[in-house]
Amino acid sequence: MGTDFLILMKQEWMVIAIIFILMFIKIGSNEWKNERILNLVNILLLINFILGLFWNQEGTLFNEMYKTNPLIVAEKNILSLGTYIIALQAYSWLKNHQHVLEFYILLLSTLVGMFFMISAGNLLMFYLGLELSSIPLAAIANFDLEKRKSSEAAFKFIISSAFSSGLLLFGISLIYGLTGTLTFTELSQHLNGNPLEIFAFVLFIAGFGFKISAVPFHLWTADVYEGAPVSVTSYLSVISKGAVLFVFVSILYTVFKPIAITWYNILFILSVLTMIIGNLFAIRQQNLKRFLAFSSIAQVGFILVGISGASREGSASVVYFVLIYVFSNLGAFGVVGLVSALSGKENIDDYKSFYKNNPLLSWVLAISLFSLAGIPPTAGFFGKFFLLISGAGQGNYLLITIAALNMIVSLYYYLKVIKAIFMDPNDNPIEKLAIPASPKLALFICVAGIVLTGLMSYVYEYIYSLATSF
Amino acid sequence: MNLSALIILPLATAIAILLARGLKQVRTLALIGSTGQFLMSLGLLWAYWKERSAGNTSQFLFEFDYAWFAPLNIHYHIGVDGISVSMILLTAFVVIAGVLVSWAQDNMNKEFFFLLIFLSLGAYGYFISLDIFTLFFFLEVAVIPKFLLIGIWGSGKKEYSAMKLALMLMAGSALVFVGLVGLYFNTDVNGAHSFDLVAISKMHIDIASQKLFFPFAFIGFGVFTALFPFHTWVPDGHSSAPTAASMFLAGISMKLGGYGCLRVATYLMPDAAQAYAPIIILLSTIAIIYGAFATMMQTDLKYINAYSSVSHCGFVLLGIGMLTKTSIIGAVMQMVSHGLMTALFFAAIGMIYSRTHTRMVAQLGGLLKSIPIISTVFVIAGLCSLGLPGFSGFVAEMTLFMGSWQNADQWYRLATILACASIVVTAVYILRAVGSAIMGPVRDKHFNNLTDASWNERLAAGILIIGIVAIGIAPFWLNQLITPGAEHIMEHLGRAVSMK
Amino acid sequence: MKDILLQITMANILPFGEVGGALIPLLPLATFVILGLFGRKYFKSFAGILGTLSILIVTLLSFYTAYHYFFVEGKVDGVFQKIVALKYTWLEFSPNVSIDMGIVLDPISVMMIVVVSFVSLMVHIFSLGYMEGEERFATYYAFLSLFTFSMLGLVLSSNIFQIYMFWELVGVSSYLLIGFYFDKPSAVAASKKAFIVTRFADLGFLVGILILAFYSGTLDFGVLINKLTSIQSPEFIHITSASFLGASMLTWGLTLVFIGGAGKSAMFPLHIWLPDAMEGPTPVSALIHAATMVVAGVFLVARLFPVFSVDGTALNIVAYTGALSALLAAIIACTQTDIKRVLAYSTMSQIGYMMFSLGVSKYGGENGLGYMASMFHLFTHAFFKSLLFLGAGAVIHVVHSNEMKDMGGLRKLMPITHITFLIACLAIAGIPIFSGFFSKEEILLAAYHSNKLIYVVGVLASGLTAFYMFRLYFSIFWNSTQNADHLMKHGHGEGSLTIKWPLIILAVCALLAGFVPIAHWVTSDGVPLETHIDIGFSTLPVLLALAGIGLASYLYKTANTRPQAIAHSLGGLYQTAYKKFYIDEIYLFITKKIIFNLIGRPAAWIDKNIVDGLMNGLAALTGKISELIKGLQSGKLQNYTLYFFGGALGLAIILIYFLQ
Amino acid sequence: MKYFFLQATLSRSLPFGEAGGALTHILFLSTTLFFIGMYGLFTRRNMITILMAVELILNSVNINFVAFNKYLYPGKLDGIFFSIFVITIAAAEAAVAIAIIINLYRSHHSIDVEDASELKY
Repeated sequence: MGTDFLILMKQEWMVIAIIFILMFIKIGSNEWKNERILNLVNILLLINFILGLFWNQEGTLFNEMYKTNPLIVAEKNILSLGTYIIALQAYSWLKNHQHVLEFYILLLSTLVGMFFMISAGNLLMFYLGLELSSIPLAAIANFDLEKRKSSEAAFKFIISSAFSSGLLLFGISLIYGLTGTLTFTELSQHLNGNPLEIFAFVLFIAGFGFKISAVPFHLWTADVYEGAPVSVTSYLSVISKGAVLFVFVSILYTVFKPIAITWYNILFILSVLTMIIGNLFAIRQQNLKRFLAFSSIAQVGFILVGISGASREGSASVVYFVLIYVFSNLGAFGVVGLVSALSGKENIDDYKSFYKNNPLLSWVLAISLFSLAGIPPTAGFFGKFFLLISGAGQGNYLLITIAALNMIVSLYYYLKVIKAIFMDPNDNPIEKLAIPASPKLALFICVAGIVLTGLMSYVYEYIYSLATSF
Repeated sequence: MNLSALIILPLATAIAILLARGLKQVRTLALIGSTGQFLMSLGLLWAYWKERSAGNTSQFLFEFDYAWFAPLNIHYHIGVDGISVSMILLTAFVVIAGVLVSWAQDNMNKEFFFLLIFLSLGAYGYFISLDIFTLFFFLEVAVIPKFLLIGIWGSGKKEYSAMKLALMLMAGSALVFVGLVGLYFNTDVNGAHSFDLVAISKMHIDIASQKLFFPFAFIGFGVFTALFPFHTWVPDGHSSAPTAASMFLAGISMKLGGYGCLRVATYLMPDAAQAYAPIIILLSTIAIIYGAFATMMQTDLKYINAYSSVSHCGFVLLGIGMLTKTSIIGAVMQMVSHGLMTALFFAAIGMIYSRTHTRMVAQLGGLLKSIPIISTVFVIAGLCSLGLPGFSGFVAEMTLFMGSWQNADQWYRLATILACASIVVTAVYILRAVGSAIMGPVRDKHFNNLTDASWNERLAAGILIIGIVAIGIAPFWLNQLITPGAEHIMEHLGRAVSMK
Repeated sequence: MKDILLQITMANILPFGEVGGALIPLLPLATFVILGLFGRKYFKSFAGILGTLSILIVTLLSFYTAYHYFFVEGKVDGVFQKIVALKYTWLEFSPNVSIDMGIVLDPISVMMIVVVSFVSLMVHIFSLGYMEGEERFATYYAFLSLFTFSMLGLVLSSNIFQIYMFWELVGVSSYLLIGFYFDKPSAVAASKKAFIVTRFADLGFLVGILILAFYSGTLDFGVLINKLTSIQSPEFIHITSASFLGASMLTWGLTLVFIGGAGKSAMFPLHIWLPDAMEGPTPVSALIHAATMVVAGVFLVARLFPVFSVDGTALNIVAYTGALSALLAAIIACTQTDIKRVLAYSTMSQIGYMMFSLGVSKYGGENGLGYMASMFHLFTHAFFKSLLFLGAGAVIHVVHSNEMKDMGGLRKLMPITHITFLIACLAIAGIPIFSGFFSKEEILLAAYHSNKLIYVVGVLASGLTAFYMFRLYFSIFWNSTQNADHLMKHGHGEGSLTIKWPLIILAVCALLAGFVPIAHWVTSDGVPLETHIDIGFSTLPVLLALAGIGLASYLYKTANTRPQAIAHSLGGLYQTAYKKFYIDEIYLFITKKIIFNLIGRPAAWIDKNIVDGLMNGLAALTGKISELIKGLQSGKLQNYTLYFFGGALGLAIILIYFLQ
Repeated sequence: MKYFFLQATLSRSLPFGEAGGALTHILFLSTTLFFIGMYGLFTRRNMITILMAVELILNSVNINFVAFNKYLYPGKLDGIFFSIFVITIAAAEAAVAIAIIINLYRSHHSIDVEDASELKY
């Protein structure tokens, strides 16, 4: 038991260890320079990611409250990788910030929360993980303390988050009342699909919908993304969303399998709404962060299509897509964050003729956007293709057609940015930016990931081999 | 012959271009790469003949199969038949000519040649794919470079055109996607769904699903090949694009659609193809006639050629819709012929534009006096376009008409006659353009001081003209190249009919 | 690859076997390629010699072939055979249906290669002097070679599609040559018009081919004619039983093919391009628009004559079109003042003769007189008409104008031209001894035996022919001598030997061609025919011709005002004829007003505004909706939570009450 | 009206068993609390009040958990534990929320929720 405890929860322990190291540094000495801390954190996170790849075991703990298996390990590794990239990218922003250590402590706490959430085998554990992953996020959303937008974003986030947990909890409480259990394995045996159960389930889903920002539970997303610091935004849009998606898939596929028809209908409605609304709003955005917020909402719509497939392909393609999404979205946010930190410009109009002085960044942004739009040979193409293919497995071609047409709309706004970067004239384009080493590394990782994850079918096959069959 | 080399070579060229420095290095590399492609495509033709004359009668040659995404049964499956070989030849011709025409491209030259070569990669990959996922992959690979080529190096309302082109083509490929996915889930090859073209062709997909998904696939591919009423990207896109991009667009990219209509939509869903034939024929006839008449009213040389492409590509779809062996051969020939001819046309227009800085017919005139070689090239392209014997256009159109006429239905006959009538209209607009731009009195004093074609332009035009004439005076080799492929398609159609 | 199929029968008719046969069309092609590619740079003035030499060889080869065909080997059992001397598959549609490139030798094709190569040679020689100093001299010869190649290929065709191909090629060479002076807008317009009008006619030809090929299941002339003339064959039954709009498919097919022929041969109402085509260099007019290309339509009907002969309707169409054109053109020719235009209309009129002669003919034996007469007239016409054109060219060369009023009294200045021109005029007017007399008599005889109405038209037109030809002759060489004196003063001569010799040679031909026993060689069924001139029958036409000449000399021999007075008294009639019966205007109305304004412009407009507008509208609509729903994202937290809860509730209600 | 309608649906479909009566009353209470919280959240303009409204919602959940545990599944303590955790987390949430509100007050000089609506569209 004792060794199990240490080995099974290895990934959590490692992150917790990093948190403690940082806390010691905080307490022990105030002399450390920001650069030093940042480099240390980056190295620690890299070690965390690499160690996460090895010596993993399968099993359950605490009376099935905690479980782990290769898929969950892989998911956690994806999140670790994403966090590492974000940490690298945050370099330019945090270099001159007062509270670097606090930032990372809070950030890593949320990561631990997500790990627990993914590993949860029980609604209580799940809830705890969820809250642990969202409350510190609200705090770091306000990390540009003196900025009005930052505070507003954080406020909106915490209240919406609390409200959504309220609904989620209300749903959980009703489920508990109906079934008398909170453990996933037992829950699935008690579900029979009566109306109250469906009502509870809808509230439960609404909680998830909030986290993954599915329409109509998405309204906080754009405001928070715009107001929060870029690193937090990218973390919210990729890591936090990815983690919830992982849980969402596994809960739907295992716990709520008996009422699959119900959630299939929900997913159908939500995905169509999410794609359409996300796209329609993304079209008209000027602020790149806000633009990426809506684009990420639309992306969720496609993911929901994939989830609705209810098959092994479905679960594999969601994990696969999130991996690709980590690279693509972080590539885009990385460039936006760099530009924002170094020149303070965030609007699409500011990016006109960006290519003139910053060809490298332009290509990174372009490739990332192409990947988000699902254009081959970037990985995004494969990700989207597989999502839609698993969605089509149910035989609902209407959904696929809607999704396919929405891809055109999404392509339009991605191309709008590309157009600004490469084609639109500008008398006063953004100066040539000096990129520090670590963001450069982050961008390199992203581009490499975008190019290789798709073409190397090994990645997908590996994930598929781990994925739970429906 | 390892077909993957057709993908690897452009890829290597593209990467080398990215690493190169300066216009000289870049364009030399591009030329070497495209010459390599050219030789390779000729080698492929030779190897193909050798195999065939050695008695190899299998449908596809040089097949290579690798399980790419094994869980989804997606394969990297490549191979060629005569139809693909002819399309690959076309691509190689156009690519080398395109590179030569852009020899003096100085603005952002590295990116320009990179995108050109990358585009050719997409085309090669598309034509050798025997797995419809791979095919779709390469289809989309070939779209975005066009967007950038037009948007960055284009002229006129380039951003609008580039956006329109990208969106419409992607909308087309989205429809294709739905069609392919629908097809995929209706296949059962050894208990699994399959994207494999050969495997799917061997099984019978039930008619209801064929009828459901055929329109998606056909219209989707049709958008690429300017199916009425989804052709509006053609005029804007072509006219805004830089010369080489126009050549690629009309010469290669529009052919992707025709090839897809034939190879995927018609071949894999034969019953639906028969059921929808009247609609296809209706739309393509409208495209032919309407495109021709719309061309007549254009005043910009590029618009003239672009609209005429709408009309000419209508022939391709007409040939496919007629569903006779000869008409399908004609459709493929028309693709090759139109590809070469329209590339030549755009090259000539580009050469004229780069010297006179105008493309308006009304502002040009008497060019034959000052730049006789370019003018001659223009006239040759025009004559090929209006279907003069000795050039490829005639062969293709006549084959198509012969094939279409075999379809005894009265309405199909009417469509054929209307299509025939369009060549008269073609003569009208081509001769109008030639008459006022090339012939006539010299309209502008500056025209007297223009320099004639440089060596690279002559070489580019020469290569394309050789292609056109080679088909025009000796069409039998192309005919024999295409025939087995067309026979397979017909055989499949025939079997599908008997199964009904 | 399938091997090139060589089918050689009796190859020794051709000089040096099939190679020599292929050389007949291919030598000019090679000349074209060489001159076209390198002429401008390397040959310059030598180009003319090269072109002429190559055509000289071709002419010799043609004569050799003709000699062997007609005198040595062509006749088997008293019948001239149709010999497929060379054939290879060019494009195969199915085992039976293929486009072949071949050489077929039969009386008409052998006659035609002689005519074509000979006239072409004369024109080549003439052009050496006429086109001297021209900047695009080499190009000119390249185009001439291209034309010669196409025309020879056309007449030798063994396959209906082959003839179509060469048909198009002669069209384009004609286009290129008419537009040779490309900096003259009128030349450009004329070349365009010529090409488009004939193209339009070719549409009929093409559809006709499709029909005939579909029902006969072949494109080969031999097989096609066999199948469609044998009453019992299933193909024949099929094609005659299928009907469309009340006519059998055979009639349709033949009529459509004839439309193609009518276009090329400038038959009414597709003749409008021919007068304009005179914008080209005059030797070109002599070659293309007088002797060779314009008779391609006649040749086509002759080639398919066995099939035409089984279909009375189609044949009648041919006959009446020919007769109408003959008369109409003759009337118009009387009023024109541009000498080349007069000649152009006379050409049209003469081709009308050939056409109706075919139209009134039957197949085989004595009934085939019309066929023979038509070919005979084609033969003689080639000489005297090219002579007329070359003569006119020589005149224009000196006068630098096409208008009659700039001429007059040139007989002293240009004696050789004068004499040769006179011979040609006499020939065309049908004065005995001269070649035109013989052929025209046969035509009228054939018409007389078959269709009296056409006969009357023919006789009338022949009188008019004599009148307008001599009007031309007198206006150029007699009449007022002011212009000639002026030219004399400035020391203009008649031109070089290269200009004179062709005139002389052609004049000899025009004089003697009537004595060539065409009837022995060229008949509808290959069986030689005995003809004799019936003095009694000839009296009327000859008298009419003499009357015409007399009237012309009365009106035009000296400068006077009688012509104007007559024109004035005829009033509207004269104007109508002068304006060519307003046919050009009608065409102009149809194309400019109807096609351009009612089809072209709307199509372009629809494309821009409706079809494209739809696409743009879709994009605009998306943007509009996006703007419309922006209020959802109001920025107010409480609204967000309300929507959130409302969404959840709505979802629950849908699921519980509607989707359960 | 809507809420009552929903409550009626709830009570009809709950498998209450013998403990039905008392449980219904408690559930009625919790649901009322839930909606009161909701109402407060939707209508109040003071940020702190809004936060309090959210706490009400969470408390209604707590009541649910405890009631279900006591009446339906008295054998285990799942529900009660859950409610303890909810309370704890609510406290943490409130702490962070108030911190944020304070920070927001520094820049906005107001804790009216309407003033924090710059980010929109």
